[in-house]
Order: sequence, then C-alpha cells, then structure tokens
Amino acid sequence: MSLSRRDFLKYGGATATAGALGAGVDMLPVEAAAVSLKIKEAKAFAGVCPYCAVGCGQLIYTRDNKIIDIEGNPDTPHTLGRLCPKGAATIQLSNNPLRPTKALYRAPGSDKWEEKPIAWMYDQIAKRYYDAREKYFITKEKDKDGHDVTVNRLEAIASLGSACIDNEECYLLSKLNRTFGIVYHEHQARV
Amino acid sequence: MARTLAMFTDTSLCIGCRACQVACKQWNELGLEVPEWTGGYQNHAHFTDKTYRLVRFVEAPGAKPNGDLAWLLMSDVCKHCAQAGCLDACPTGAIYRTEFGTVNINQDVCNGCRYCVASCPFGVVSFNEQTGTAKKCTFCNDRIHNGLGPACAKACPTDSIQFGFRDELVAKANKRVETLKGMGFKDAQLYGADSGGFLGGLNAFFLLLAKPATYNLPDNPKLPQRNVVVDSLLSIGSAVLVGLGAMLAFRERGKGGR
Amino acid sequence: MLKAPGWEMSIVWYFFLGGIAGGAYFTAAIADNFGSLRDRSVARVGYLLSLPLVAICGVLLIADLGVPARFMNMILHFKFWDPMSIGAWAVGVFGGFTFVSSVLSFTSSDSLASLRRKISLVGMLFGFFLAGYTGVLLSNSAMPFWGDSRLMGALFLASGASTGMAAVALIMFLSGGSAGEGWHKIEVADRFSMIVEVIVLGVFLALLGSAARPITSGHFGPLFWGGLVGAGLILPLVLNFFGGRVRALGAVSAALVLMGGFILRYVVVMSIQG
Amino acid sequence: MTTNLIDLQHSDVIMATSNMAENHPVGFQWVMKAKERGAKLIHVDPRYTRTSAAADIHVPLRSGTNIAFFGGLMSYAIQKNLYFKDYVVHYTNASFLLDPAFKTPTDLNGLFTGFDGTKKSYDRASWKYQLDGEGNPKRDLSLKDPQTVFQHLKRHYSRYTPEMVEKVCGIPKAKFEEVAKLYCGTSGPDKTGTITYALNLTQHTNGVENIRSLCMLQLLLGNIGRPGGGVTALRGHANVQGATDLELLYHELPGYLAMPLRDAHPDLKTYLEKETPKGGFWTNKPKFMVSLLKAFYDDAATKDNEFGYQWIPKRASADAYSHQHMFVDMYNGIIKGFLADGQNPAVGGPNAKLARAAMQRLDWLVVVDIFLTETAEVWKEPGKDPKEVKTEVFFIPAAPAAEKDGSLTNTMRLIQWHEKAVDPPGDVQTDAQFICTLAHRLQKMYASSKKERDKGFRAANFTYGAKPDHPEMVEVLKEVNGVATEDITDKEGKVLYKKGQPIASFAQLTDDGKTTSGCWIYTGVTVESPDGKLINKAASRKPADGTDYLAHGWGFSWPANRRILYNRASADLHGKPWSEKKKLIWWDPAAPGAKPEDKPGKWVGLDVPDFNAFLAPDAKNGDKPFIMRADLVGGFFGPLNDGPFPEHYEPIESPTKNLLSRQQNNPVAKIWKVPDQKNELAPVGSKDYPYVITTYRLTEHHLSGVMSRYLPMLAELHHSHFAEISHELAKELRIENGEKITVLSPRGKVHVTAMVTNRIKPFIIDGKTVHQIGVPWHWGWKGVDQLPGSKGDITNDLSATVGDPNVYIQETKAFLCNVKKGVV
Repeated sequence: MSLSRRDFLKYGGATATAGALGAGVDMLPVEAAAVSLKIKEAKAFAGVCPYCAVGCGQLIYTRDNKIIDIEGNPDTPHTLGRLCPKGAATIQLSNNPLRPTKALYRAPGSDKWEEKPIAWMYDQIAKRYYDAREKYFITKEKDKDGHDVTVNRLEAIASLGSACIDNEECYLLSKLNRTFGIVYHEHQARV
Repeated sequence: MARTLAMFTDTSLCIGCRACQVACKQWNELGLEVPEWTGGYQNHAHFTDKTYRLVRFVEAPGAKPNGDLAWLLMSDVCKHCAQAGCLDACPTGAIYRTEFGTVNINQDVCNGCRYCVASCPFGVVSFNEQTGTAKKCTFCNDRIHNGLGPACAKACPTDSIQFGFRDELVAKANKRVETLKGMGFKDAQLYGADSGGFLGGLNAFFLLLAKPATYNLPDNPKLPQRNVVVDSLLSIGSAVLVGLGAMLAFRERGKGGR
Repeated sequence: MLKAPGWEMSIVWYFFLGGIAGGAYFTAAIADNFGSLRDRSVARVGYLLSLPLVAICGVLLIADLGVPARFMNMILHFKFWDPMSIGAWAVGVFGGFTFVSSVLSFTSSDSLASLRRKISLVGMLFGFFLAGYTGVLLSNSAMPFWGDSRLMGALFLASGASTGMAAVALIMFLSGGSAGEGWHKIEVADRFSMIVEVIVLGVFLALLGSAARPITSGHFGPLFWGGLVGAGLILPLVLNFFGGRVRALGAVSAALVLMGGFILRYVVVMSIQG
Repeated sequence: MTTNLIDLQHSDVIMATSNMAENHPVGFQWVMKAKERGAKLIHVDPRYTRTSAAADIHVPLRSGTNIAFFGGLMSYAIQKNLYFKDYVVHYTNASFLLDPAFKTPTDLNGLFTGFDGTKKSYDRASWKYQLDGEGNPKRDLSLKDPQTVFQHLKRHYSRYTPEMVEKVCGIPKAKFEEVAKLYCGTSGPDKTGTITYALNLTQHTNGVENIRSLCMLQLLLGNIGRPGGGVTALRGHANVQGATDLELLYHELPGYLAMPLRDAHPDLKTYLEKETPKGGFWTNKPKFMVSLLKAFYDDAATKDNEFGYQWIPKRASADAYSHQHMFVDMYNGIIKGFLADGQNPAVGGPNAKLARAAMQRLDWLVVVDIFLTETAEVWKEPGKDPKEVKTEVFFIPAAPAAEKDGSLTNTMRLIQWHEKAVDPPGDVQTDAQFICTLAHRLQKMYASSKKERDKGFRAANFTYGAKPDHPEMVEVLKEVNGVATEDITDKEGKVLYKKGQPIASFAQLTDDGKTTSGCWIYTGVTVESPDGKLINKAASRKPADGTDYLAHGWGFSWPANRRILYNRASADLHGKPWSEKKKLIWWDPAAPGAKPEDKPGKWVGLDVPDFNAFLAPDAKNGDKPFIMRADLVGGFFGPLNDGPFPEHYEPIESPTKNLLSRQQNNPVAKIWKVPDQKNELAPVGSKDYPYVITTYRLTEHHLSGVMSRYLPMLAELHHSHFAEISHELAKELRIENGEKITVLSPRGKVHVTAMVTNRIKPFIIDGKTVHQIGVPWHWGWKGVDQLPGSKGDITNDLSATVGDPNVYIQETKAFLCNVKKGVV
C-alpha cells in the first residue's frame, strides 16, 4: 500500500469537515511544503490491531525496515480509522528496548538466562517432545465395556495458546498438536 | 490568512479511553513519564512537557439528568487562544500564530525563559529540562500542514474530539448544546466557542456538561498582559516620588557649587 | 492547575541586584546633577557600584535560561508591550550607561563631567526601569497573587531606590567616606525612599487583600512581617533618623534596608513556586 | 456475535452487560451513534464504569446473579404480554410439547428431573419433546397446552418477580421495572434491541446458562437475526474468535467438530452416526470431518483407513484436559512438558498461584512470546529460590502482528488479513515459523519409524511454499479453506474443480475424500479467479458505502460472508420484512431461481441470506430460520449439563444463601480437589471472607499485561495496581483513598492501592448490606523499571479452581474476599 492521501481524504470525510484539510492545504502549498511530515516518504502497510477483538484496521508506516508510525486505517468500515489507547500504542510492541531478540535458555536450577543459537533451541525442544512422546504415548486403552480402543494419545505434553496468533498459526498448532497426539490443548477462550 | 482551524472537544461523547492521550504521545514522540496518585484513573495530574492531551476524570454525584452519579470525562488540551498569554509573553518570537490560527512554539528559537509558562491562564505550557525549551500541544502542526488532522482527533473513537474549520464546528456545537439541554443536561454549555468571549475565543473549545470549575477550568480566564500600561504608569509614579525625594535631599544649587 | 515558571534563587538575586544597580545609579545621577562638588564621592560610588551589578544581572539572567546560548533571541526580537522583552533590552542599554558613567566619573575635565551629568540624566531612566520592570513582569503573568498585584512594579522600584541608596551609604561608611555631608544627604534621600516604599507596600497589601496570602501568611508570613516589614523597613526607618548623627546606626539601617530588599524579592518570587 | 458492530447503530435500546466502553472503545462508537439517533443505553454492571458514564441508566447488580436478572426480565415480558408473539410461535420451540415426566426447579426445589446426587449429574431421559408419528415434535401453536415449552418457561420464571430480583440481585424494584419496561419495549416489528456480553457472563459456574438466558430473552422479544438486534458477544483478544474456530480447544477439532471420545467414538462410522443430527445444516457434518482429516493427513487419509481417524487422539473422558484440568494435572505430575505460546498463565489463569506451582514442577517449559513474561520467568517468582525450580526453560522471542502476514478473526466473525510491515529483528520467530520448524525437526526424528501410530504425523504436511522454515501464510489459509484432491465433476461430467483448486463454498465439500478443508466454516475465504490466480478475500478492502452498510467487500465474514446470522428471522413467515424500518433480507418472488428451469423466487436484501437462498417461505422448512439447529427453530428449551432452562444458583463462594431455592450452587458445577490446600474455598456467608470480589479489565491494559505492562505509553496511564472500594466500606475499615491495602481470599492475597470511589456502592441483599469490591487483573511482577506502578501483585492468586459443568470455565467474576488496611 502507498501512503494514502486516502488517509486524509477519508479523514476529512469521516468528520464533519469533508475536504476541509484539502482546502487548508491547497490554500497554502508553500506552507505545506515548508513543514515536513515524517510519514510523507514512508511505506504504508495494511495492519490489524493486535489487541482486542474489534479488529481495527491500521496503517503501519515504515522507513528503512523500521516502523515509524501506526494509526487507524480510515477505510475500515467497522472502525473508521479510530483506535483506542492500546491500538494507538501498538508501535511499542515492535520498537521496545525490553523486547528480547535472542533465544534464551534457562538450565534446571539455574538463576540466569543464557543466549543460545536458534538452531540449538529447536534441536533441544524437538528432543524434549520426542522423548516425552516415546516415553508416555498411549496407543490402546480399554473402553468402559472393556473393549480395546485405539486412542493414540499423549498426555505428558500440554499446549496452551494462543488467541494472540493468526488463524493460519492456530490451524498449524492444532494440526501439530492433534497429529502428534496432544490432548491438553487449550487457549485463552477457556479463561 | 487561511480559514481558522479548530478542535471541538464534546465531553458528552467522551468515554475517557485516552486514545487521544496516547495517539498524541505516539505521534509527537513524547517520552515516558512517571504517574502520580491522583485519587482515581486520571494520569497525569497536569499538562506536562510530555503530556499535551490529558483526559480528566471527575466524579459528580447527582449530575446525571436522572439524578444518578455522573462521571465527567474530558479530554483537555492547549486552547490555542485567539488572545494567547504565552504568545504575548514570549520575548524571542519563538511562540507564533500559524496561518490556521493555531499557536505554536518554534523549538529552534525558544530560549527557555519560561515567561510563557507563567503567562498561560490554563497551565498548559510546560518547561522541558532536557531541551531547555517550553513545550505544549502543537495542534499537530506538521499534520495540519500536510492535510492530516491532529493525531488525537483522528484516534478518538467516539468523535468526542472533532477537527475542522472553526465556524463550522461552532455552529455544530451550538446545536449539540440544545440537544443535550433537551435531554436534561441543564448545565450543558460551550467553553471558549464565542470569539466575542474571553480571550477572543479558543481555537480548541469545549462542550461541558457542568460548570467550568467542576472541570478545574477558570470561569473567566483573562489575558495576563492586560495591565501592563497601568502597572507601568504606577511604577513611574513611584519613580517620580523617590526621584523628588532624592532631589530635595541633594538640592545644592548656589551653595558651594562651582 | 496553573504552572509556576520555576524562577528561583538566581532570579531572586537578579531582581535584588538589579534593583540596587538601578537605585545606586539614579542616586549617583541625582547627586551628580543636583548635588554639590562634595557630593561627587556619592556619585562616583553610585556609578562604580552599578556597573558590576548590572554585569552580574546580565550573567544571572542568561544563566537562568533553558538555552543560554539563545539569549540573543531576546535582543533580536523587540516587543515593546512585553516586560520580558524590553527588560532584556534595558539590562543591555543600562549596562552601557553604567560603563560610560563609571569611566567618566574619573575625569577632571569639566566638559567631560558635564557630558557625564547629561548622560546620567538619561541613564537614570533606564536605572529606574531596571529597578521597576521586574515587578511589572510578575504582575503581568497568569499566576495568582503576582497577576493580581497592580503595584508590584512601583513597590520594586521604591525598594530598588532605597536599597541602591543604602548600598552606596554602606560603601561610603565602610570606605570611610561617611565624613562629608554627602553621607547626611543620602541618609535623607534614603529616608524618603523608605517612606515611599512603606506607603506603596501598604496600598499594595490593601489592594490585594486575601490575594496577598502567599506572602502574608503561611510559610512565608513570618519572614515577610518580621524580616521585611519589621526589620527591613520600620526598624531601619527609625534608625535612619539617628543615622545622621550616629553614623554606625546609619550603617546598620542601610544594612537592614538591603536585607529587607532581598527578603521582599525572595518572598514574592518563591512564594509562588511549587 | 450473531450480529455486526456496524449494525449496533440501528438498535433502539442497547443493554450493555459488559463494560463495552472500556474494553471495546472503538466498537462503542456505534453505540454512541445509536444514542445520537435517540436510542437508550442501559448498563448492567456491579461497578459504575466508563460505560455507565455514557449510559442513560446504570443498573448495579450483585456479581453472580445474572440469571435472576434475565429471568426477571423474561418473566416481566411474559406477564406483561410484551413478547413478540408471531416470532415466538413460529421461530422458536415455544410451541413444542415436552415429555410429561419433565419437571423444573419450580416443582423440584431448585433441581430438574433426573438429578443423581452421587454422580452429581443429570439423567436427561425426560428432557425431551413429545413426538408425533413421523418422529417430529408435537406443537401447540396457541401455546396454551401446559406441556408446551412456553408454559414451562412461564411457570419456571414466574418465581423471578421484581421483588425476588431486588432481594437476589440488589436492584431496587423501581429501577428494575424501569429497565424491564424500557428493554421489553424492543419487542415487536418496529423495534429491536441488542445485549452485549463478555466475560462478565462467562466466568461463572453457570457461565453457559448465563448466556442462554440472555439469548432466550432476545428470542422472546424477537430480536435475533434482525437489524439492531442479535447477541453482541464481545471477545477480548485479537484472535480469540479465530483460535476458537481453528479449535485451540481441548474438546473440539477445527470447525466445531467434537474431539473424539474413547468410549463414544471408537471409529469414524460411530463418530459420524453419533455426532450428526437428523436435521439442520449439521447433517453435513461427515463432509466437514472427512475434509478435515484429508487436510491433516493428505494422501495418507483414505477410505480404507477411515481417512486416518484413528490417528486423531481420543479423549479418555469428557471431564478432562480443559485449562483448569491442565494445571491441576500438571501439579499432580501427569504433564511433564509444556508449551506456552502467546499466553501467560502465571498471571492470566484462575488460581494463578496453583498454575505457577504446577509449572515449577515441570521437566521442561517452552515459552514463545514477545516479552519475557512471568510464565517464562516462573523460576524467578518473587520469594522463590531458583535453585529449587528444576524446570528447564526455553524462551523463543516471538514477532507481533506487524512483523508477519496473516489473518485475524474479529468478534464479528470477520476474517481480516494483515500485511508484514517489517522483518522481525534478530532471532525473533513468527509462531508459524516456530511450529513448522519444530514439526520438521520432529518429522525428521520419526522419518524411520515403522509404527502405525506415527504414520499420521509423518504424513502431515508442514511445508507451505518454497522455504520450509518460512511458511507462506496464504498457502496455509488455502488449506484451511480447502481444495479439491482430484478433479471434481458434476453429474453431466462438467469439471467443477481441477485438482488443487480452492473450494468456493462449504456446500461443495464432500465426505468421500475428494476435498480437503482445515476448517469448513472458513471455506470461501480463498477462491481462484478465472485466470487461475488465488484471491484472498480476507485481504479485500472495499470500504462501506450507501448501498452496502455492512461492507461485504471488507474482509470475509464466516460463514459464507454473512454479516448477520439467522437473518431469515428479519422477515415474517411469508418472507416480508417485519417492518420497513427493520428490513434486512426478504423473499423476492420475481427474482430468477437457482437454475433457469427452476421456478423464480430468491431471498434478497442487504445481507447474504443465512438460509437456502432459493427456499421459498411457503416451502417445507421455509419458515424456520435457525438452520444450525436440528429442529431449525430458536431454543427456549435447550438441554445442557445443568438443565434445559437457566436457573439461578449462587456462585460457589457467596455471601448469602440462595434465596430462590434450597439448591445453593449449580448442582453439577465442577469443583477440583487439589492437594496441599491449593484450592481452599470459603463457606457461604463466611465471616473471614465477607466481601464479594469481581475481577475486571481496564482500557489502558491488556489481559495478563504482556502487551501493555511493558509498553511505557500504556503502563504510565495507571499509577499502580489498585482495588476499587466504596466510601462506605472504606469508612468501616478506616481506609484512606490512595493507601495500600491487602485483599485476601482462601487461596492467596495481594497488596494494592485503595481507590475509594462513588462508583462502587454496597448492595442490600435480602435486607442485609453486602459489600463488593473490584480488582483489575492486569498486573504481575514484571513491567517497565522506570514505572514502578507497572508492576504489581497477581489478582488471580485470589481466584479458585472451580468451573462451569459444560465448558469448565472458571468463576473469577464472583467470589469472596476480605480487605485489610495496610500491608499484612
């Protein structure tokens, strides 16, 4: 998406002042040029607010692979480009010094994190999954009438989350857990 | 001069969500600020060099038309006064009025004398220790000069903050007051909409559901510089008195002399 | 809800020393123009005292800015109705006068001396201004009490005059220059100023009524009544009547006047902060 | 929700039972628009909130008494004849006759027929309709027969008088009658009203019945399926709807298909027999189930191996594996390893102290999140010596939405696509990347396995697009949508779908393995254009316009892009809108039929019909709008584990005995026994815990705080963790506004700032004063260091491990606590 004059035009339309700003600006091309706008040269992407389930459309403005501004997308029919404080703060989910960018490992009984290569983490996690499945997998069980039933169930691993990830990711997680045999399989909707 | 732009904050539509406060912080890249206990939800207690939009929360028992408790929510901001104390006070010309009628501080010119801070009837202008300059709502000067509305007005979910040409908004506001009066909000009133009223009218004006004092706003704010002539004349008066006194004391013509 | 500008001790000192500088220079100018040859010592002390004080004022004023390097922005931009703007100008211009007058105060040439007298008559006006404008600046702010006090400028000016005279007197006393009749005259002149200041202060308080509370009651009350009104005005005024004969008392009176002048600015400026 | 936020503007009365202004501010703009049109807003909430501030009437009700309130409203509507008769008679099961043996709590003192006290469960034998010769339910359209659902309903709720509501809920009679008059006024052809709810109704030991009672009121007033009506369910997370549709839930498979049970579903045939109803749209369930199995197992799923049905794990019991079971079983050592992906149970779940203790007993813990949550650092819990925690912890930094492509489903069932704006920094992974990379690693480890049990997992595909570890999200969505596994032709042999083409509608899914679909309700979200390009409808962004206020061109709303569910009910029996003012869809007899040879007639209007578009009103079942129900009508009578009609019971922890019957609590509610006093409960009217506490959320924070406590712009908006208490209680306890207090429950205690406010008032319950306090639950021990107030104690340390008998959700909206001045 390209930075939208749409944004302002819509904005105008969305308030009682249709075209107001257009007029304001056209009256003063020099002024307009004189005051620089940080998102003028930025790329705009269509986002959806990651907080509540209203699903406000957002415009994410970036420069040099960095987010410089996030505001509402005025085209969004059910939100008209408005945001709540959380939506308006979305930028700090990405640009935030508290955010870890390296995989971390905490050994049993240790009192500190250790940075680890991401590949090492995957190998280790996969090993834990594999070992638990091999050790605790239940293939067959007797039903209430004592007949053998194939249950192919793994109770030693539980999976929780998430209502904060995308549909595609939810599906992939369901697919992984269910095909792997996991039955403790939940997310926030339950609480 | 372009047609005057304004922000109309209709507190009867405010749900106190503070999207405006955050949207302002985000766009203007204002820093982190440690909140203080205000007794309720409101933070921060006052406008600061890092808070240009501030939602006020006021519990008003019995103020609802049906006599129930009212929780008055108001998104406050720099009023961009038509007669602005800060602008008159500024000795450097850093504070100026834009062609849209808004009042802005040129951060490259301000030298931090703080006379504007003392001269704002609303306690809006604040001093920033890091930059050594005065800060306040810019009416998103960069945005309005590029066809975008102020960040706060754009974010507002309920149209409590409306942005546009002043004359149009005032007309709208007057209608809204009538509607609200009809709904039983007997104290519904506009604050700063009348350009014949105090400070020549505010370019960020408000619709209130109770008396201004309830929102901690002055009933009739005045331009601080209104007395400069009187005060100067009185000073000259006392100069003359002490001057005469001294002349009498030193009067020596003829005696000795040259 | 209103915000204090965060003007504190450096501004108190600026107001205080600015008042002395203005007062001292105007005393000198009066003595120079209307006094006898023997009053030249008074004039010289006044001129020479005002010069360094204005210099210090300039430094204090600039140092208190958020961005001192941008001090010139105040000078380059002139707003005749804005006390802060012309104030900054006045400090500069008055500084020039004090310099010239100080230099010329050493001349023995009559022509230069008469030039000095003429110049000082003009400079005197700026002296008055420096002593008084700081009050007008405060009284034209949005702050409660400051903004309500119509006579702040008049009060600061009267106080500036008397502290200026007191400073000159004190220097003469300490430098043994209190022998001549100049001493007696300045004591009399200071007496006038003090009386004016007492009257102005009275009216000032009467006009303000409850608005004066920040200084007349609470935390600053004792200092105001005891330090300024009592020890800084009434007592020195009484002592002043004997100051002519018992020079030591005159000197004490002068010292008290200076103290009072400082306390006045201190309570007025600080009572609004925080 | 059955409706659409945009449509709220057409309501005449909106009854918010949730705190909508605070938790869904942007959606609330439509409520404000309705108000500007003259609509009235009622806010029902124990606390006076920012929603109450905007409301015309605030109705404070004691937490945990929702059914008493809704029951009172239903009773009022029936007694005062304010219900929508035509709608009730024809579009609901009100006219159906019930088995004579069936009795309600009115006769059985708080219980329905069939209660087994030892098993603590109901035998539902008598909970059924009387059937005629063809096996169809007998009806009495006059509603007069005492065995009609309607007469039972009337009798059941006749006990819920305004006086009773005042006694139980603490709502003054006059206020209740004012509200009842106002809301029941939305009945009839010209008016509609909607009711919003969120966790205020769900988080109770009768959570499901709470919501049923709301829906029943809406049916009674004829508000479902009509503009400005419906049930406005407001969900809390960006994708809680999607995560539910795609079934990150223990009891179901994607698309609301039951997760097989060992005893009930030994094989696919039995499963489909038992799970497929005789009537309604669910008769298509076999197509959906088989298509899902094909999506999971690809070519490995064949007719001969039940399409891989046996590879799907079978549950040992229906009473197992839910969130609360999970942490009890984890504490008991059954669970060894745990993946927390974008969830923070150390703070967010009930009885959080138990949850943390359970996680500290794990062998290993994997946390995938944006920030280092309390869950990731559970071994650093204040007061805990890390040495004692033997759990091995792996933390994978995750990417927020702005750093990845994907779709989210909002509370309106609207699927919206978001674009990746920037690359994730450092080693940050998207969740999809994490899942697929892990799956690939595991599949490599099982590559050589010959075991039958592993075949399914080995066959499951986790590679989408060219780069295995960077899955192409559109490809995943296409699998969710479903494709043809081979060329599909119609009777004439004309090719409908070529192999691999996305299926356009779930109506075209098959039960013979010719189609896949990862979630049938999403079918239609991706289609193929005539020129063979994949069209992602979730990414379509056509704004609303005058002709289409529901904006069908923006995103894709499941099912089949319908924006208002059950919209057949917006027209009368004969297919005409109930009124011009409230028209949505209607039968156009002139419109051309499905095929040229068919006789004309079609459902048309402002929304996609949630109905067979060509089924005439006078055709069989052409007058039955609720197509997802077996009997095709709205259900007043709807058997659940705790009864076919909602009945008021007190919360498990309550300050008062049940004033309505001898049955104190929901008789079948789930109460877990946990060792080491990890789940103590306060007795009725406890002296040690005399106050009602409700937990809640704030506009400025998000759930367990992971996405708000670490963000300075949000964290600075509240001074510190606090509890809202009334002036009356503060006076009794000599507590000053702003001082630190201690809130205690039998499970734990928290230290918070006292916020003394007019917005909380004590209730008068059966003549006695009952104090209630409110405590938000966003805080944990982590946050922004420069903002001390961003960190605080964990409110969920107070709540208990008890649950609703149908879905096992916890009771965090109403339990007991004590309050003490200072830090004790």
